Amino acid sequence: MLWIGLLGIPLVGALVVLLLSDRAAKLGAAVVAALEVAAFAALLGGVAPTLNLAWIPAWGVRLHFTADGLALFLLGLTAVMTLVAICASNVQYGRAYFGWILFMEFASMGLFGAVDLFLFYIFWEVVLIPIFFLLTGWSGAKGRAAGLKWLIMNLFGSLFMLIGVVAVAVIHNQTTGSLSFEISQLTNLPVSSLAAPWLFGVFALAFAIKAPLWPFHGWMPDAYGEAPAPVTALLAGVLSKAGVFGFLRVLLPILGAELHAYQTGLMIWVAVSLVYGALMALRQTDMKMVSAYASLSHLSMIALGIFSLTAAGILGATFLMVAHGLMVGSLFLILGVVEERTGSREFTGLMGLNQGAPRLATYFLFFALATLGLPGLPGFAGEYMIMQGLVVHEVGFAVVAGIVLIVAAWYMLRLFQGIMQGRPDHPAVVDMNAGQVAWLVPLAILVAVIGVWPAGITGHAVPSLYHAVHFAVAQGGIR
Amino acid sequence: MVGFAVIGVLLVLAAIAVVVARQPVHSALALIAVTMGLAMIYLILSAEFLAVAQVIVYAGAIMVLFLFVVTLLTAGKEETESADTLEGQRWAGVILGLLVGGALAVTAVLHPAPKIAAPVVAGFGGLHAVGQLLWGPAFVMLAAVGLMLLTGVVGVLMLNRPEVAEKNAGGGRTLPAGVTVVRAEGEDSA
Amino acid sequence: MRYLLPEIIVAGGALLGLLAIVGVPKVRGLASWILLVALLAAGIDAATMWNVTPSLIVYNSMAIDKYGIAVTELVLLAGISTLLLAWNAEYFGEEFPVLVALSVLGMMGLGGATSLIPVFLGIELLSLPLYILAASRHTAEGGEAALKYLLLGAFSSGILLFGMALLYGATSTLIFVAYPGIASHAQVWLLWPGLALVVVGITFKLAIVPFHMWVPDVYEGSPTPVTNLMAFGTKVGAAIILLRILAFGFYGQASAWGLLLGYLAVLTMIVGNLLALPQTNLKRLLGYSGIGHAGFLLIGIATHNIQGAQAMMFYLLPYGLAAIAVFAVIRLLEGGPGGEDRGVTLTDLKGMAYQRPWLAMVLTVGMLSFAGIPLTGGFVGKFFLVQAALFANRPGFAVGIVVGTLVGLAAYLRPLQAMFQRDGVSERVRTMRWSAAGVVVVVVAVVGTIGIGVYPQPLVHIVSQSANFYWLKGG
Amino acid sequence: MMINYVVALAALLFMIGAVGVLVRKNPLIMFMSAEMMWNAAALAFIAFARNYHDVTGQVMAFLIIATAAAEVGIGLAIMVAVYHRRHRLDIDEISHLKG
Repeated sequence: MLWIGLLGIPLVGALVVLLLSDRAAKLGAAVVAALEVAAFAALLGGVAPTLNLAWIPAWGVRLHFTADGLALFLLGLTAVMTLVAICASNVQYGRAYFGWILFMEFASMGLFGAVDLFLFYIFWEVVLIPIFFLLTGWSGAKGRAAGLKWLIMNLFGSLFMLIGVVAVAVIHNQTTGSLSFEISQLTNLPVSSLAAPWLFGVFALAFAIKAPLWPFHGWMPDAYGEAPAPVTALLAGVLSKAGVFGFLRVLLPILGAELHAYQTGLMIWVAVSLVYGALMALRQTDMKMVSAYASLSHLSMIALGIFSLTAAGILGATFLMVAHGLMVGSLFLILGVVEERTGSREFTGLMGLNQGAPRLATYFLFFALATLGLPGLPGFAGEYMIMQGLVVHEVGFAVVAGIVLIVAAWYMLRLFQGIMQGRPDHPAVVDMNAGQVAWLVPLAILVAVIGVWPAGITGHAVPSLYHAVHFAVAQGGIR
Repeated sequence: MVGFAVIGVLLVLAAIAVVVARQPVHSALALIAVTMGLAMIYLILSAEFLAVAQVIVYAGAIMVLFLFVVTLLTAGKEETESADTLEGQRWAGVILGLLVGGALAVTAVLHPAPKIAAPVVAGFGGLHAVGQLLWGPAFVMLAAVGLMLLTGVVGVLMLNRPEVAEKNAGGGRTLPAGVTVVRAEGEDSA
Repeated sequence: MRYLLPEIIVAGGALLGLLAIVGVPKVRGLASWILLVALLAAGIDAATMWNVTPSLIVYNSMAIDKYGIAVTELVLLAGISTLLLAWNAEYFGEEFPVLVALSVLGMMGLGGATSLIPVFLGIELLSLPLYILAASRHTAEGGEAALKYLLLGAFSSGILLFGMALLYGATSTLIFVAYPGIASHAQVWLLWPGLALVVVGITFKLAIVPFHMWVPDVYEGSPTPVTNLMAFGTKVGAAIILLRILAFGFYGQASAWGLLLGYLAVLTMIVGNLLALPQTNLKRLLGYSGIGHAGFLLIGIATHNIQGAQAMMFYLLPYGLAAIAVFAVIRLLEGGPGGEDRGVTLTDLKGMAYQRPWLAMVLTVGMLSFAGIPLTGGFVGKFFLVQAALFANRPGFAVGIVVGTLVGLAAYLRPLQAMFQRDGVSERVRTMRWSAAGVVVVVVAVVGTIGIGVYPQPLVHIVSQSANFYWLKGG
Repeated sequence: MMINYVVALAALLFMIGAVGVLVRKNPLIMFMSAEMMWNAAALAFIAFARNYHDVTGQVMAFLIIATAAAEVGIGLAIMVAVYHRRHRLDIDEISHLKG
């Protein structure tokens, strides 16, 4: 029942918002999002609820959602970030905008909760649509091109993944005589050695594009840059997690043996991606781009943790997904405020903002520090666990990751200095107003709480990761 | 056999004339020759009813209609068909058509086949035999053909009903001066 | 006769409609009402026959089975939507609904055909009214479209007929369901050229590359409701009869034609969608998109397994519904008399998302279904096809489907982006008016498209029953 | 007489008609060429009917002729209508629809 609420609230809410007037839409959407947060809070209380109904019996497709430890906090992240993003949105965007945001919340919730591969795929693609329309209708000059790029690149990945999805089910059908898309039933498939690399490839490609990881990030600069700040926050904070989440949810159970076989290659790839993101972030002059490439780098870090196939690494990745979502989402929101106040994204011309707007500077500093992994804040805990896994697996990667962390500190502080410090160019900048502080403060508190009490998340995640990790142990992957 | 060979050669020549004629009138006349030749071959193949139908319907109705329209549309005009500027697609089609048809004909000639020797039962191909099938089990098919002819009637009425429809089309098109309206002349064919 | 009752109802309705036009000319639109009722009644009657025991009627040349009934329902949907789209449009002429009904009758006949005679007659009966309908709006473009359609139709029918003659020569019977039993006849060498010509003839009608050149011109020149009938109805007719002929008559030779048709299908999907990319006229866009979708349909035939047959049957409905939705949008934008003289282009969609959000939503649903995005019927159809391809152990077909979809993606997204242009609102969007009939069509199309996408199980069930027509196999 | 000679003749007629449709641009001649293709098919049907002593082939030929009558009626009506609207009848001259 709780699942019907979780999915129904944003979906029905989106339709209701469409019927409201343009001016009431923001309030309505905020109420819906708040209800969704409440529903998630109810989810935290009891045992992990599931919804398991027959959907297309002819194909063995089931409407199966679970809030296991892997998904639970990503669901929470979606609920919280959507609420915050709605609060941070301009009321003039109109009802269609808020409708799409809520629809996106619905799709993300479904994506993170689905444990039926068909269902997972449906939401995987559906989630692209609201972003496409948000980019097309409510973004900057190059928004339409960015929207087209976003959809085509992502569909390129996901359509090939469709073949993979069907192929997995057909292979299952050949061994058992019935079609099923249940992920838990698709483990240990007798995939022929000819088909295995292709299968693995199509899934990995789709996940890498959505994350995005280097070199599949072609859509990212345009989309992150052109979208309105709240949409960018949702993109970077919530949707980008879907990619790395896919590795854990789909690839580890279904093609775990292949994952293990290609482990070294995969790790080298994401390590390159990690370094690439950090270096690119270092040479940007557009503040949104710095955060965008920083996000790419962090996602590579998460993927590195997963590919280490160690308990610590995977746990750290799970934790960092949530923490990073909160932090980078907030960072993009604050950048949005800065852009709105000054009308520019080039931080070389934005010096000295903290004199005119000290509150803005304070929050900015807080989230920047969290992102770069200051101990006591959540970025540190996640990265520490990942590093621990890397050291266990292969020290070389740990060294690379450590160096990148230093670079991360460098570009974040460069960004902070560029915007906030120095001689003020903008004497008339207005500081954050009460409304903005109202949604930032809870966010900051949340980040701080997670930072000092990471066990709150990892404790939930461990049991459900047990199977995945257990499998990795069976393959001899965990030391 | 000799009769068939003579008619066959003449048929092919007439058929070529249909295609290469400069004037549509000549094409139509050649096509009449083709249909008449076919009717004769039908007779050889003991399809009496079909031979008669071919003469009455094809040569008598369809081709007259053709001639009528051809003379109406091209009267007093030079043939202005431009020199062949076949694009690649058409060339490919022509070559393919020649290959397929030619190969089929050559294979047919060379392929060993039984002679048509066994005499047919009396009345085979006569009005009675065909009619029994058409008005018996295949009546549904006949009804379908009837509906097609009905379609033809409706279509001719609909297409050549100028004034009212033109006005309603809103484009304000009027017929150019000097063009007389052709009334439905079509459906005498069956 | 009981089994042919739907056909008889439609034919009777057509005659009655003609009588009404001649007898009571004062009551305008009476024929439309008569035909609408007749088509609906035929649909209901066909539905009541759903559980009929499959059997052969009319001298073994027609079959009554769920396949035929499903086809009947599909083409009736096409016919009814066409009637409604042309509702109250006087400049089509009073006879318009009669011709639509006759064309639908031809398609219905095709659905049950098991002999080459009804195949030929069905195709002709569906084509002849369409030639006239294409020219029914008295403009130069309409006439040219009709002329082109006529010439290509006569040409392809000639090819089809000659192929049929060769098949008859090879097997001594026209009842193609009996062909598998006649394998060792003296004239069997005629089988292959005969089959090839028949397939080419039908693929002409289905607009498979390389026989697709006529489609865009004809679609653009014809009045929009007629284009709707062409895009949906004739595709249904050609696709299902191709499947029936190949699956019944020639399943023994499936390994040969399957692969060949598969290549053609992949080529068609890619070329059709590629050509759709630069189009700015919506009807031309739909023409090329129709070519691409014919390729998807052909995949279902080329896999020559039961999943493929099901998938093709399934695909027809979402494709048709999406086409209806988009044609309805075009029709509404064309507005009243005279609005059709200039085609609806992408610039005519300007500002629609803000000015006419509901119409924009309809177009969005239609285009997303064409593109195969989940939660629309188009996605489930593509999924079904991929499944069929993999069940047939032909991953190449699946890759072809994916590549074809990707190629066409931008073509379907451009109209959606055009709706969001902010610089002003186009004249057509501003002056468009909802019509009651248009609203009915749009609601059915949108609800159907999303309904199939969200809960496809009923349709999957129906399709799995209706495509289960191998009951005659080996006969 | 051998049945195959008749088939060969039909194939020749069919081929000539097909080439005519593809090569010529005058719609009237194209239409006549298409009619010739239909005739070729009818000939083949009748030949095989004779060969198999089966009247069905002749019935099919009759249906072809009758259908051709309807088709020609409609086709010529369309051509007359097009001529009235444009005063020209040449498939290339009039095809500004071509794209």
